Amino acid sequence: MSSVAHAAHSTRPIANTRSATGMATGKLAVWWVVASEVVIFGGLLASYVMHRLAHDAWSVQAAHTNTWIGAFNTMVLLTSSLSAVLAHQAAEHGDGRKASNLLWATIAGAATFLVVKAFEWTEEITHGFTITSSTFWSFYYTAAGLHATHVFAGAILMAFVAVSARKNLELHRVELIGIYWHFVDIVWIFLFPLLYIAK
Amino acid sequence: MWTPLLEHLVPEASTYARDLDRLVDLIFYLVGFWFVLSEAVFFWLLWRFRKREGHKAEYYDGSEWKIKRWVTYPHLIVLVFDVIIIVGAVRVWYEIKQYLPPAEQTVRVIAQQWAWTFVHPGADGQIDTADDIATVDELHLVVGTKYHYKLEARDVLHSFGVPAFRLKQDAIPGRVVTGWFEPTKTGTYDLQCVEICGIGHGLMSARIIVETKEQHAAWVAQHSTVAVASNSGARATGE
Amino acid sequence: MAEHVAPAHHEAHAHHEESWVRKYLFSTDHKIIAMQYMFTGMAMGLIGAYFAYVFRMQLAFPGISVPGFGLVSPAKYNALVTNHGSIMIFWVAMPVLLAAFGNYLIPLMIGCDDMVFPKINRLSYQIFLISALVLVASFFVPGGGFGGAWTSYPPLSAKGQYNLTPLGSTMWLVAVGLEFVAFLLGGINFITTAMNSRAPGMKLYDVPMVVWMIVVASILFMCSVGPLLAGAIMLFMDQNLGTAFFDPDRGGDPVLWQHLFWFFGHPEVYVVLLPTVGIVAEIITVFARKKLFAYRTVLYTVFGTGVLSFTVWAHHQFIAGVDPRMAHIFTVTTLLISIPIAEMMFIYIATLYGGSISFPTPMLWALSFIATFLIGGVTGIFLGASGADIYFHDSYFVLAHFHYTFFPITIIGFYAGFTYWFPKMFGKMMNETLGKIHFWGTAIPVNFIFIPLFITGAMGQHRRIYNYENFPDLANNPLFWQLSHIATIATVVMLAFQVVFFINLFVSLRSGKKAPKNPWLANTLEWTTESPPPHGNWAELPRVYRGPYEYSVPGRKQDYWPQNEPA
Amino acid sequence: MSEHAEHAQHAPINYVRIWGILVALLVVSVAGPMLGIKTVTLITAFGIACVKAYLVAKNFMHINLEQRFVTYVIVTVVVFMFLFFAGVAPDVMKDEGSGWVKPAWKAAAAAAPSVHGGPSH
Repeated sequence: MSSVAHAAHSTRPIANTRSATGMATGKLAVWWVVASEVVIFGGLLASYVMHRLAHDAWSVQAAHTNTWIGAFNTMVLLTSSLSAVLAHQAAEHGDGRKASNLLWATIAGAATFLVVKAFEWTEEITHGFTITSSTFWSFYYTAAGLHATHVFAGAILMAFVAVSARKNLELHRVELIGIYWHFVDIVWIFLFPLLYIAK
Repeated sequence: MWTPLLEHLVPEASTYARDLDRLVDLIFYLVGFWFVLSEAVFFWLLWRFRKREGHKAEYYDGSEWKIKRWVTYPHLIVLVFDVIIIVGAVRVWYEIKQYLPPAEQTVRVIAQQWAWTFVHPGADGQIDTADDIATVDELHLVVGTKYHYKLEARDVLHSFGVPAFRLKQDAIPGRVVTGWFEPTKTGTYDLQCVEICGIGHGLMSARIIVETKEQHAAWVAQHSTVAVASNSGARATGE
Repeated sequence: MAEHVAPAHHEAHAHHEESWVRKYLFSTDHKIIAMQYMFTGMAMGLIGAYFAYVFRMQLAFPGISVPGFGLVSPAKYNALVTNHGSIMIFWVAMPVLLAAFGNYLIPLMIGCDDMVFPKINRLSYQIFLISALVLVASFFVPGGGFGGAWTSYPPLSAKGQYNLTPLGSTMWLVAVGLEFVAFLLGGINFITTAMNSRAPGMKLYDVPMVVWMIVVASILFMCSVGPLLAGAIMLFMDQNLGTAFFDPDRGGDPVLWQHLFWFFGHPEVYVVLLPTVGIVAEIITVFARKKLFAYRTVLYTVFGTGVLSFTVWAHHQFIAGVDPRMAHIFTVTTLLISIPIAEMMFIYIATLYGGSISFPTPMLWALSFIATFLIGGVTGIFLGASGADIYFHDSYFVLAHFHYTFFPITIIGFYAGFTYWFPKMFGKMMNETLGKIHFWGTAIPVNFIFIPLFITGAMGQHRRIYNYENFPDLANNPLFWQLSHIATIATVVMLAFQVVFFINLFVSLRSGKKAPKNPWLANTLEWTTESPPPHGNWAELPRVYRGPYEYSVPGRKQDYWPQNEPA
Repeated sequence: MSEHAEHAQHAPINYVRIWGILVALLVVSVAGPMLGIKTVTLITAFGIACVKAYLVAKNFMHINLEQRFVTYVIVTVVVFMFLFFAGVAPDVMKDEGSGWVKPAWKAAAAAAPSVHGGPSH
């Protein structure tokens, strides 16, 4: 019995290989993850938007955010999404090596994004705009911070996928991490105007 | 007109108390009917179709109208009952919470951990004037007068709950909530804080004293002088 | 906590021969994980029950030194009621009904060997266990456990100087947050498994009702918990970083939290209700030997309830300072939700018609769920109706109402499912006599706990007050004290009878008679494998030929027709 | 694997072109506010955000190639969020309602320096 139990750690259960919906199990799960993430960010952004609309005065605060840095980071994420989807394309053609390289490119994008953000925040904090300066800044750091954690987590997961993809293993995961990554991108697509453009 | 059930438990001491009690009765009898009926049917079925030798269960897939109607009709009637209840509920709600008759008097109710401060108009009958009378945990009202209350909280959520008035309203920090009531019976009633507000929540009781015009005038006369003192006392309890 | 969980594992240990550390703590087998969830939930349930005993004693006999606890200070009282509520919902109802039964039943009932993601499944339990440990630890930190009610309304929960339990409230929040993450992981597993891994031949309408219900519950949870997770992050920052999301003086709004909370909080009711409703469906069909009356209609009522449950949340806030005009909308939606639920109950009752009903312990539990839940259901109308809610809000009437829903859901539902699947889980039959004693000793006293509380609530007794002697109108009313005493004594009696359950549990495990594959002559797939099922559940995974409720089909000698039996 | 099959029967997407469009849209959304017309800002900011989100979801996430219910699920949760907003806004978005006011907010608004813009009204 123990040997069987032990085997379960390594082998994949038959359940995982079935596909009654006609969709690969992993992809089905990822879409559910995306759905649950939508409500997490949705709740936060809905709260932010109604406060933002309630307090005209916040636009004074918002004026201090740096649109150019925000735009640059948007650019970075869009590009990383491109490399992610190209990685998926490569994986579909069974080219694990290329997929892996493109994933590493995406991870590089994530790193750039986080580094830029780090500098941006340092800048703002040194100018005295801390998370407690006003509720606008609270939302600013909370929303961007929550998004940044998703970027970070995504990059870590992607590294694992990239490593196995290089050995042509688990290539279907390239698409799964990609879907998650594009979702993170979409979140930023909305955060950018909400936090930077609307002044 | 029958005495509503709630009045057997708590006296009705405000103008809208009776309407609310009638609504409660309405709901009680409507849902009570369904409750008794379904339980009766339920237990009857259990007895009627208990396992007996030589009796095999019947086979229905839910399409048989002769049984299905016993589900469909009731559930349409439930819909009708729901509509009746909604109408009643909305009317009472509108009367108590949404509609605001012009005030004959206004009192300020200030909740804080863990005491109630009440600011009564002084001899001039106006609130927010020099001769206001502030008291702690004791609200003096004149019977048969339309009151507006202006409810505030200093620190956390509290709730202004007066069972006898059938009135309840949370006090929200950062908001001033205005509502109304009109006491109809002289006497002394409980005021409870109904929203948990920290370790003193259980101590946060107050008394509401509904008096006749004369009694109230006498009370005002005797308190208008000490207003400031008791007022500052009230502040002190909070901080 | 540890000493609570340990017996669970020793117990399981007694029946398999080898180091339980790897097998029972780090197993990825859905059955083991189900057991972990179940016994952790039961352990937490004991804690919650103990809390209930303590504060019921304090309420009936204010100021006494409660045997087994001591004096109940206001701070302790608040912590007790707060954590009783949190534990019973987040650490008992959800792990036991959703996670334990979900983990155990979904793979077995849809005929596959495990969850689709066994390791995520294990991770979800481990996170859940950590959350439970964090919560229990919070009782012992300086200042004591959090005492701001399970709804945790700011500013009380947000500021240490208000709740006086700065550490306790943060740990409570972290524990709840971790618990949510655990159930998101578990929920994704449940949904994906049920959607994708059904046995060949099993169409959507061949899926047993309990699986449907658990999946819908997981979806409801997943779609509703997000805003509260976001809110938890905001509240955490308010507590620890000095932000002001919920501080009105600095541009926040405390009412926002109430919305974030109840947008989750109301669907949550159905998250725990649905699994029990499903369990009851399985049991009454088996013991009435009847096909579930109108399978699809039940399904539609579930979907209807699920969607509606997202539109009613503010009925918890009628008098909480929300705009009065909104109350009208929420009253309408709230009362509308009674339609699908009523329909569902009617169908269950109709299922009994023409049956051949026997009354073993699981059936008694299932039937008592219907009988008891009806009370909870109808009393909800008083609270959904905005006008009447002005009087009842936050009174003991509310408390009695939701205990009349949550008790049947959590406790009765658990016992129903546990006694019904016990033979499958442990390969032994449970003792019927002890089972029936335990049943009557639970199902009768519970009414003597909560019926009196309906009345005291109608008398104007309000919640979370440690001592009513400060409220003359109540304190001078002898009826109030009589009712309080009845409720407390009934609580003690009911809790005492739970001992019978544990005796029964251990007696049956040690010397219960061996359970056959299919002791109840049921149709669903879990009964076609060994009791208990081996790792991998079946030597050869089953194939499905028909729906789960083909009982007493005309023209068949047998009055049941297993799903996997070729036509 | 099944999803590969799904893709096969669809014309391959030129991902770089999509990326180009997204970048172009980004430029517009940055340029928009420079006109200083609030309505224009709103459209360029949020209208374009929606377009971008749609493009990414369709072309990068291939949501349209998935089973239909995936779209339904995502749309449903988004709708729930709007529902949430609609239910909460009357309390949180206003500083005055039927029977209540938020003095602190009113005071803050009054004290605030003269406002230039902001997406509201």
